[in-house]
Amino acid sequence: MIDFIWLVIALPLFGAVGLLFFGKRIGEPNSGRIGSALVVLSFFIALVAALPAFAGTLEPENVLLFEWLPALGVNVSLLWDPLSAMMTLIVTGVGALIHIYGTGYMHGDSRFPRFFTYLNLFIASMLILVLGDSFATMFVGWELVGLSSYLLISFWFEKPSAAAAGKKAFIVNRIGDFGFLIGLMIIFATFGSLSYSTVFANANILETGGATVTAITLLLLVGAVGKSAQLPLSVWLPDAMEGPTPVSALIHAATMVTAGVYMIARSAALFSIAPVSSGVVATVGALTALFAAVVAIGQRDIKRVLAYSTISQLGYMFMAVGATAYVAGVFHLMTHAFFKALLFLGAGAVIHGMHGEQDMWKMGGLRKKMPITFVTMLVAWMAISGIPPFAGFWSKDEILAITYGKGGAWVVLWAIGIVTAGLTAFYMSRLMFLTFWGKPRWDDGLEPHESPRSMTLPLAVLAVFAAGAGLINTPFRLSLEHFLDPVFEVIKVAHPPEGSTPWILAGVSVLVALGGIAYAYRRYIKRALPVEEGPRWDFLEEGFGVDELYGRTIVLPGKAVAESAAFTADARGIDGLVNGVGGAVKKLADAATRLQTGQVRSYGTGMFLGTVALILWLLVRGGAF
Amino acid sequence: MDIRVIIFIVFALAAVAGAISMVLARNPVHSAFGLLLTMFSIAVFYVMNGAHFVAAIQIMIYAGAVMTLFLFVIMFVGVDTSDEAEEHIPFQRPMAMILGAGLLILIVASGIQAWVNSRALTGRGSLGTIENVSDELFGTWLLPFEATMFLLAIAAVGTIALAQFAFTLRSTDGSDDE
Amino acid sequence: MSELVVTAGWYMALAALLFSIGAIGLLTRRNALVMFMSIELMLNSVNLTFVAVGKELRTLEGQIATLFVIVVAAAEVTVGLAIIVAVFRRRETASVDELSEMRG
Amino acid sequence: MFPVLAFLVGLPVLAAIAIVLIPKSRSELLLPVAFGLSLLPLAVAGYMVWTFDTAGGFQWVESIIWMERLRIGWTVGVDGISLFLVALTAFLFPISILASAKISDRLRGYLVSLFILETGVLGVFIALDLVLFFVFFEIVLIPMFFMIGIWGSSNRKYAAIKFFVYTAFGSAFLLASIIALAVNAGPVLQTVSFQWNDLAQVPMTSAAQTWLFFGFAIAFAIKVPLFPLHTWLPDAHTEAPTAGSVLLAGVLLKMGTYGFIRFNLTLFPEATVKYGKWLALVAVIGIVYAALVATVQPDIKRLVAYSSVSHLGFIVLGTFALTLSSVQGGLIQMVNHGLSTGALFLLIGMIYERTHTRKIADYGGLASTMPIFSGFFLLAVFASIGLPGLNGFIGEFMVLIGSWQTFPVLTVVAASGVVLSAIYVLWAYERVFTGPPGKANKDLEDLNSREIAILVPIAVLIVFLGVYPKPVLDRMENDVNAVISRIEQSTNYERPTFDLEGRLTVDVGVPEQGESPSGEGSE
Repeated sequence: MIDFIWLVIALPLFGAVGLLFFGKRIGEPNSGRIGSALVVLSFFIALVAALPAFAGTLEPENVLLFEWLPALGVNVSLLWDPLSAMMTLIVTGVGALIHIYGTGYMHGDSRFPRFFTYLNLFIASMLILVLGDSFATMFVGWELVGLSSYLLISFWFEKPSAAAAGKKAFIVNRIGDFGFLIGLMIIFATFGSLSYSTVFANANILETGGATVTAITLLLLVGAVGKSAQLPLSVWLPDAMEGPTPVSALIHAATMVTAGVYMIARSAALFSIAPVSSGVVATVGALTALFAAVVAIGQRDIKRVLAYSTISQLGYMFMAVGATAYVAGVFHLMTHAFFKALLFLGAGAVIHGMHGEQDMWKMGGLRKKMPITFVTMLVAWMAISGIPPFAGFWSKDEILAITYGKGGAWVVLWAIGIVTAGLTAFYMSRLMFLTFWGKPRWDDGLEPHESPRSMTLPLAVLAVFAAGAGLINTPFRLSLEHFLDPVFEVIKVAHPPEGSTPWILAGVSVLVALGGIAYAYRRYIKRALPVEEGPRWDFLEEGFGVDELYGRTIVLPGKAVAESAAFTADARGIDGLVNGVGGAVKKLADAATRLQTGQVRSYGTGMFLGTVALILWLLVRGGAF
Repeated sequence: MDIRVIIFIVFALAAVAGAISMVLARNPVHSAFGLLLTMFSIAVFYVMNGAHFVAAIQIMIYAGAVMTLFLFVIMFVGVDTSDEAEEHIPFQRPMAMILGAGLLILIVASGIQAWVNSRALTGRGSLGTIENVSDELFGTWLLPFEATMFLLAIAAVGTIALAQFAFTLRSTDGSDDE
Repeated sequence: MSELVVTAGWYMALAALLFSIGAIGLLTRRNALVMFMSIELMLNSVNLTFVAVGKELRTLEGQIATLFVIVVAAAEVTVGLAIIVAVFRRRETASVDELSEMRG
Repeated sequence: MFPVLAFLVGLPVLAAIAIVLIPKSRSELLLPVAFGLSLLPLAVAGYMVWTFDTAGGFQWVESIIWMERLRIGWTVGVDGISLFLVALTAFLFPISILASAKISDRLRGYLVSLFILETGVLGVFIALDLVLFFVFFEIVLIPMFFMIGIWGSSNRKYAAIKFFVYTAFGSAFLLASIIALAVNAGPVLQTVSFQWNDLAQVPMTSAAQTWLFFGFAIAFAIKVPLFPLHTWLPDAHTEAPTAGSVLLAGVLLKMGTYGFIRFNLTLFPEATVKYGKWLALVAVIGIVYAALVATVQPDIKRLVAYSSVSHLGFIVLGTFALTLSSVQGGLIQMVNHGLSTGALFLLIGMIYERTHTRKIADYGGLASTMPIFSGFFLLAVFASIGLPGLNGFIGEFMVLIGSWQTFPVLTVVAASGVVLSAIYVLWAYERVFTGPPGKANKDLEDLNSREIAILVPIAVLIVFLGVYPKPVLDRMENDVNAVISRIEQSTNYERPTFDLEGRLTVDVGVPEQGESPSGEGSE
């Protein structure tokens, strides 16, 4: 019935291929329009296909496209169920908006068509990731989004920092993929298949909390940690901000980085029977959330604040899926997609209006110059800070409530979450106050301006969702939960505690958030701007020096090992041995040439010597002596 | 005493004397005459063994043609005795002596050995008259005989070529690498 | 006391002696011509054994072999002497010790 | 029946003769004629791929015994294991000829060498007579030696001799083992036979298997090359002309990995089961080690050469893991590596023609001056590090997933090659292509239409095989299955089963691994 779902992937893929070859000929505005139109189209196709899901009548359906690796039983086939439908809608929906935004933002770039080639490629890859019906296809999408991310981060490759950031992102992701891949090996060795249907339907055969399932889930987690920039593989995401801002919004905030959460939610059948792994997931999430929130406070670059904020919010999602609150995790994934995309696009608009300036200390007072951007950012600010009734409040509080409700050590995680919520409110307020309030601190001669319609329109649309999307899953009306029911029906999904507890918890978190905002207000508006300089702030800005730590402990020793392998072990050791053998043979030959005197009579002597010896030997052998 | 014994002793002594004088003589011409003496003696032995045709060939080809060729070349090259003065390859002469003696002892030893161990065969024994030899040569051994034709032809061509090249090379390369 | 008879063994002993003398000549003389003569001597000594043993075994094959050896020796001498002449033309010497370009 | 294979192998010889016959005054015809003639074997190979019966087994078999007493003769055939290596060979030669347009020195000899090389390589892949195999195996050496030694770059003599001596050293073991194998089988067969079909049926003592297994293995390990016998490869690659590098990486190295499957696995099943792990271990060491070494190479061609060593480790690992997926993955990886590394060497050749340097440090910013070039390069690079959707992924993925059950620890270590390959490749890409273009690289011309024409077929195949490898995998599957089944029948080895097999409540959707679908396995 929904066989046509392949079109959702095919359209952006077609766009990517077409624009790759003909983009230059199509030229600037049109190539962007084609790219955007294809994604919009694919959004509407997905919407049509998802209609049964809204009605609650969607039966999960597999669409076989073609056989791929028969020896592993892997096919290229798609799974259309509420979870993938929801992810598809987010990806194509937010993706479409960001495409449209991109036509304005990338205006005048010499490689404008190429930008849309890559964006379309990304959409297609991300859809493969979410629509695939096996771990193998997920892995394919997983790697392909890594490729698009690489291409887009280093889009401005003439800038060495951009090129380096792209490379770093890909390599760090590959470290995660390494774990993922080993996870796949164990899955195949265990189930003899990589398809979701086989694996999940048989997951219950595995011993709960047993070594196999724990190993599988922990290895999958490694993959998720890499893709979703959780500790300890979080280092690539802040650098990824070197890419154009729409890319940061789409890939490094709304969609790709949430793939880890999607993967864990998709593998809920496995994670739900691996309590240890789930605990690890939640712990990683909580620690990352706190860590990134603290680091975000020290950032001066507006995009880096948002990057750390993304890491932090992803931490919440990990906390949720770790607490087996898969619906809550996915819910936060969705609301976060809206408000974080909005924040990034808003930040992009600011940067665009400021002619490329990204340092918040050189902004200020922009709310009058960019009213639309300001208003939409305001919505996003409220949403991420968790102020009701904006979207972020509902999803974040559901996570916190569930974590608290699990009791025991989970309360510690809840506490971390609450602290993070306060920090989030604080650093977001700091961003807003520094950017939009106060006196202008622009460089001389800078004329900030509002962005064109193509950029503000997506902002407005996203603002609507950032404000209202939370309402789909409130304690009053659990639409999303019902929507996702078919996906998690056999799994025990954690729910918020009953009674008044959630309300008290919500009150606490709102209070904390308001406290954060209030403190920021005092610090950045009421008083003269504080001086945030010095070694401590630098240390904070550098993310506690994690990058440098890795550089010293992994990269440099690794390089030293490689160099000693290449220039000592290989060149001198192995090849030295080879050449040594060659040299020894040559020496032997040189020694042998001494016998070659050139004197024919010496040769004669040798010949007769041989003759005598031969006759002697024959005689002795014949028994003469 | 059998006359054949006397003939053998006389010509054996002559052959050995010729051989030794060939080796020892400073002058290559003397050497050539020494060899000539040996060959005559051997021809005599051929006759004593009934190989009349081979004996004739021995005289004609060896004593006649080959030795003449040698003498001719000696004349061409010149009688140079100076370079025989001293031996500069270490141990060459003692080694040669030892090897010669060793060879002699071993050949004799193996000859005795073979003689003792093998039983006498009875062949088609006949005299080496021209008729008999040609029967054999053009019958059983026709193919090898024909093959020698190629050998001789090649040798002739090779000799002519060498003579030719020696002239052309001389004009292009006069260097002495020694 | 038995009658003294010349047997093939005598010839073989003589041939061995001649062969050894030829070998010594080949190794000690450095005049290429004399070395060639030594080789001829050695060939002749072998021919002698062929003929003598052929008689003993009552076969003509020894003689046939001798004929072939003579033919080959003749060819060899022709070419060999031509080489000596060619060398002499270039080097003005017939001493093989001077010809050592092929040393390693 | 028309002798397709004799025709296939004979075509390059005829082409070489035709090249010789072109008069000196018309030497401008050399390249076009050579290119045209090189398309003929490709057409034959295409026909073979098209009409190949997926049921497997040897097809187009020709058998003419030449020496009855020793049973040596012209016995050839193609099965699913060799089919695509033949096709790859036939495919890479026209491309190599096109890539040689800049060769002006002794072009005629160069083209003749190429064609003789093609004959040799094709012969290796189709020979079913061990002596014939050895002859072809050796024929390959000679033109390659000349290609490196005459048309190579500065240090060519050293590289050519190193290449030759190294491989000849291995060949000595190969020859000795082949003879020992035939003699050893003599009493059972009542005759000495060098026919692969005869020998494959002869049971052998484990001692004999061990010796012969290692005899063959040394020859093939040098050819592959496996760590630590790999040091000839970087030198040979660096010094060889572009076409030489392409063919060396593309097909010559595959003679080793092919030999492992065709001879070691089939003829010595017991030794394979017993000692395969050691070769797998060496292969995995090679994967990691070569990847590390590649990281810091200052010369881009050396870097790719080391990456070859690393990638070929996967093939050998898969081969000795003895599961359907791993062996098949190794097999398709041979084809894929030929395409992607071949493309990389072609690209490096193109940039070398422009800059006359191979030093990574001398490049920089090429992406802005040569966008098409960098696009192709990126494609080849990602194909080589196994990006899904491109061909390199298929083999690597199948090998890794399939090998886990046999060698879990080794496979985990091998999988780290996935990370390392990303590091060396992307770091090199960064240094060569990104950043502002240096002064020397500012005015480089992008690829011309000839160069694009060379690369497009490879690029198409890279993508096609990555997206839809089924036609290839289908043609391989039964014969790979047969190889593994043979091992299962003659030893106590059994294909690993899944932990939950028999307890699964939902069908796994994998072809039954225990038996070969067509019953081809046994005689």
